Amino acid sequence: MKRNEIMEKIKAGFPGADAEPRFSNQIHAAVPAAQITGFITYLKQMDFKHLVNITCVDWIEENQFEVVYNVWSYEHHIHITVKSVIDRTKPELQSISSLWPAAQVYEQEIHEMFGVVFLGNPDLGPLFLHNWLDLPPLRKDFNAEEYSGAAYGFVETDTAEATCIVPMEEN
Amino acid sequence: MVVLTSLFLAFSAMVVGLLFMGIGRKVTARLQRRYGPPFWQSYIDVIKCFSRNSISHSYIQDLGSMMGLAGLIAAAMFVPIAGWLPFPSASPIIVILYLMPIGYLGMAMGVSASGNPLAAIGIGRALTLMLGYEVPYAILLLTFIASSNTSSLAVLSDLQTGGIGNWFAVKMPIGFIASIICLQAMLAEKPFDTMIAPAEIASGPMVELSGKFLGMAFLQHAVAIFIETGLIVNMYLGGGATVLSFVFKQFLLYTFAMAVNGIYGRYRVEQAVKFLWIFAGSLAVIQLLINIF
Amino acid sequence: MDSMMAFSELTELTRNDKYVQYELFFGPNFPGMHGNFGYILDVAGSTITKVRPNPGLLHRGFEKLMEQKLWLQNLSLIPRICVPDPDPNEVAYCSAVEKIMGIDIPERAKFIRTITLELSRITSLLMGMGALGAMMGHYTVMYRMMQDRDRVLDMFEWLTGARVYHIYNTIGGVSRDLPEGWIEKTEAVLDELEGNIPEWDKLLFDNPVIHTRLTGIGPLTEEEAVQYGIVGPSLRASGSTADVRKDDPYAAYPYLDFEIPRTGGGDALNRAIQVRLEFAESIKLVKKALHMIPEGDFKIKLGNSLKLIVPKGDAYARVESSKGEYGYYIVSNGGVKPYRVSVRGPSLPGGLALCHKHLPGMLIDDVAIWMASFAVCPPDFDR
Amino acid sequence: MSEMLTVSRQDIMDGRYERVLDWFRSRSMWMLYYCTGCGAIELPPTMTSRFDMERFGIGPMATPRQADILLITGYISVKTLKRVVRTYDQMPEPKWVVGFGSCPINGGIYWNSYATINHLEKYIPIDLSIAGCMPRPQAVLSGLTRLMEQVKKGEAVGYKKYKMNYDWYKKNQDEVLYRTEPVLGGSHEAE
Repeated sequence: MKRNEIMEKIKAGFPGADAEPRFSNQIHAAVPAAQITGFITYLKQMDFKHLVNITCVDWIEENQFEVVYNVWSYEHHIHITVKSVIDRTKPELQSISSLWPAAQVYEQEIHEMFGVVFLGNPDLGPLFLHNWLDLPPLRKDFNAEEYSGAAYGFVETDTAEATCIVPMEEN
Repeated sequence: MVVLTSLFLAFSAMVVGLLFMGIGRKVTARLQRRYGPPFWQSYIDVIKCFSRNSISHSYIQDLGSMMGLAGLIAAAMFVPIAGWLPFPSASPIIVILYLMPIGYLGMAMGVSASGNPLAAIGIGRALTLMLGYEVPYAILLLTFIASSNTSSLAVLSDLQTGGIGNWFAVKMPIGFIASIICLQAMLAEKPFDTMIAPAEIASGPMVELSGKFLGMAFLQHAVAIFIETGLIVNMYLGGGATVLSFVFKQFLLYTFAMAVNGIYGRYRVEQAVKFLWIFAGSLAVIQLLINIF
Repeated sequence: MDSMMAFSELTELTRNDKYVQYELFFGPNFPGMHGNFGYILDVAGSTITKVRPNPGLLHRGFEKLMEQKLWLQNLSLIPRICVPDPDPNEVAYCSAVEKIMGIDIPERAKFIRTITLELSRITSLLMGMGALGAMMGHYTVMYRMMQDRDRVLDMFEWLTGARVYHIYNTIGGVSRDLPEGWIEKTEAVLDELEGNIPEWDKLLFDNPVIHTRLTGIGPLTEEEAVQYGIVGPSLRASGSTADVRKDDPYAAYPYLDFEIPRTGGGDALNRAIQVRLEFAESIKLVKKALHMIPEGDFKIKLGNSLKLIVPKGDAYARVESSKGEYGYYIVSNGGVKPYRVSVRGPSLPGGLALCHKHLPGMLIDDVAIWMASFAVCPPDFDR
Repeated sequence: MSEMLTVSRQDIMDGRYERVLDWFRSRSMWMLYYCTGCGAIELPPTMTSRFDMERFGIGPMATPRQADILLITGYISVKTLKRVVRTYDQMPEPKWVVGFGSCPINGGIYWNSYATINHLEKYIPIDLSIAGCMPRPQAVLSGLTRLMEQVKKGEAVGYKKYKMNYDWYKKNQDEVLYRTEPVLGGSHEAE
């Protein structure tokens, strides 16, 4: 299938989806959050069988999270970027972990890094971080530099102090 | 006197074994196109091991380590070195093959005391592998008993004096090949090094050994090298007229084993046992049939 | 497998018995582990019954760090995401940014990029094959392959000034031109590598012990591979022909004529052989590309790098690394720093998702081999 | 001969015969096969045929129990730090720590990352740091030979320092590893 045909099929199946062509072989589709599972399932039936990744963008000024699904078709050699916007104060979205096993891990990661809750994902426990109590780190209102300074000590120590970091008790 | 000579033999077995280990590392290094450690590296390693603090998990570990070394040294007492033995005995192979597992069992006891599952798996593999090579080895032994009516190593090496033509390696080449395969397994070199396998079970029995226990394990291995190569030299390569020629033949065998070690990967334990039973076992059976008929 | 059969016949009560089943930490501090990553395995006997991956030991928060740095400063950061194969990161990042900016790089830069990518692939494949050998205790092949890899790293050092982190590809091209005599010397090195291939065959790929060991480990059909998101040589070893270099061409690949070797079967042996064939093909490809480098600029002038502004927009760019599709999804809000960079590493599906399918029922002997055959590289999913 | 008999085990471990043993220790250093970070990529070239670390008696070992040197190859994330401390505690004395690259010294390129620690010195004692990001095999070899010299002279005493100041180290470790309150006071939604 050519790109135009895919776009037409998308428009036929999901009139709510806003699809536009980009670059040479990509399609950009904005989908309402409620339809996301259905839309991705629809794409998968159209031979978009390779889930590239799932990621998230924190648009703090608009108070929105944008969850991005990248899928690729080995048949048509077309890449589709599916975007779905959710509210930042109540970030919830249907999980697609039943479609691809790897999606479960991506969603778990997004949950850890942004705090987005994927309804229906079997495991949203901590994945990468150790005993994390602060804000999810990839949110824009989390200041990594400040955190690093407070938690692990600043790098800018003067040399005299740096050389005797260990209080050596002479014996 | 007997005590002193025995001690001397135990000591020299360790020295020779460690020398072989050092040279073996050099051989491996050369196969890998590098310079390699000096040949006395193993001595340094062992002394360093004994100089470190050791973590003992219970007295069973100390006991097991001692028992392992003692069992192997006891076995070494029965290996005639160029016809010489520390005390008079018929040096029956059966006794040696019976004493050697004591070494492994001691090791099993010692490392199991650490409670590390990897050590238990390693020991399980070592004992399974023993099952693998003991069967063809027993058949080979049967060959000697059938053809020479003796299981004494001293008598066997005496039978081979007087030139290469008399060596059993020439007379029974098929059995010799089988015994070389078994030697590879006894030395736990690749492709039969399943019991240590760092990538799978992080060095198996040695996983919890530290300091002196590790040094002890090194010494055990050194003595085991001495016994296992010594067995084959006495059985197939004519023993040796002098101590030097005996050690030289051992050295050749060990170098060959290390060269094979360098060019193969490792089998899984069940694959190793299967290989030993099918290939070494059938070769040994063929030799037995040839000798009987 | 017999022990597994016997185990499944046990009652539920016995199966949960802690005396039958114990927990084994496979990694992170383990010689069989690639990088710093761990599986927590529930083991009965030596058969795995359940696996829990424990990633994050290499987590550095790259995606956050990149938001704090300028567009060009990030170039010093990205090669560190995948250590054995750094160049695909640089190229993927640069081409995603170039897509947003709508610029096309000069032909010469495209060719040089292709060459660095392929050389990087060669180093990584050598490391991968060597690691596979080392996992089976075949250290000789690993030691010698590392030596060969060093030859290529020397060429990299000459070209870029660094052995591992090249930071050579930049937005708009490559950061400096090829030095004089580099092409000839590289060809000589590649000839040498090609001359060693028969030796690898003898030592590793035709070795009966290795064949016994690898056959039947981690079988994967093409359909399953796609479903799990497995990419690169592991996918092609299952019979697929998918390759980003052909399907979504970038850099100079459209101008180059190359074949993608294909094996079927999809077990660890096929994956090993696939890697071996791709290694040979990569050497040929670089040799071809070295002769085709056109004259011209190697870089577009983009002005002051501290004031480089990328227009508002987002793009996804993918590159075929030695482990498969490497992708960067970049969002810009029109500032001097990226708004969001998301990395798609090729190992995540294998290391974190497929393990749940393959490892249960496997013996602990084969875990390291399984990981090596799928080229699981923890830094690219930990990030 | 009579002098030999008076040598107790403690004398061998700490006393005048220590120097002799230190020579053996310096000639046979086994390092732990644990790649904590990206500096580990330069270890295979250092170990293998081209640079051949084994010339100096330095070789990889599988478990902490057998190892003399702990190589911190690069940055340490908090999750890794827990394992590193565990590993260091498991190693029998004498033991030494070598820090690779700039990350263990001051955080390196990840100085502002939320996941990696900045000064390894605060958590375990480092005997030797090798500068560079990442250090080349030549630098690694030169660093390790320097460590050999230090060990030979008995100057590498990080493990004694650790024992003496254990409370200080332990406090720092616990502060990072077993945090009970958020650092920046931000709320974390409990899911």
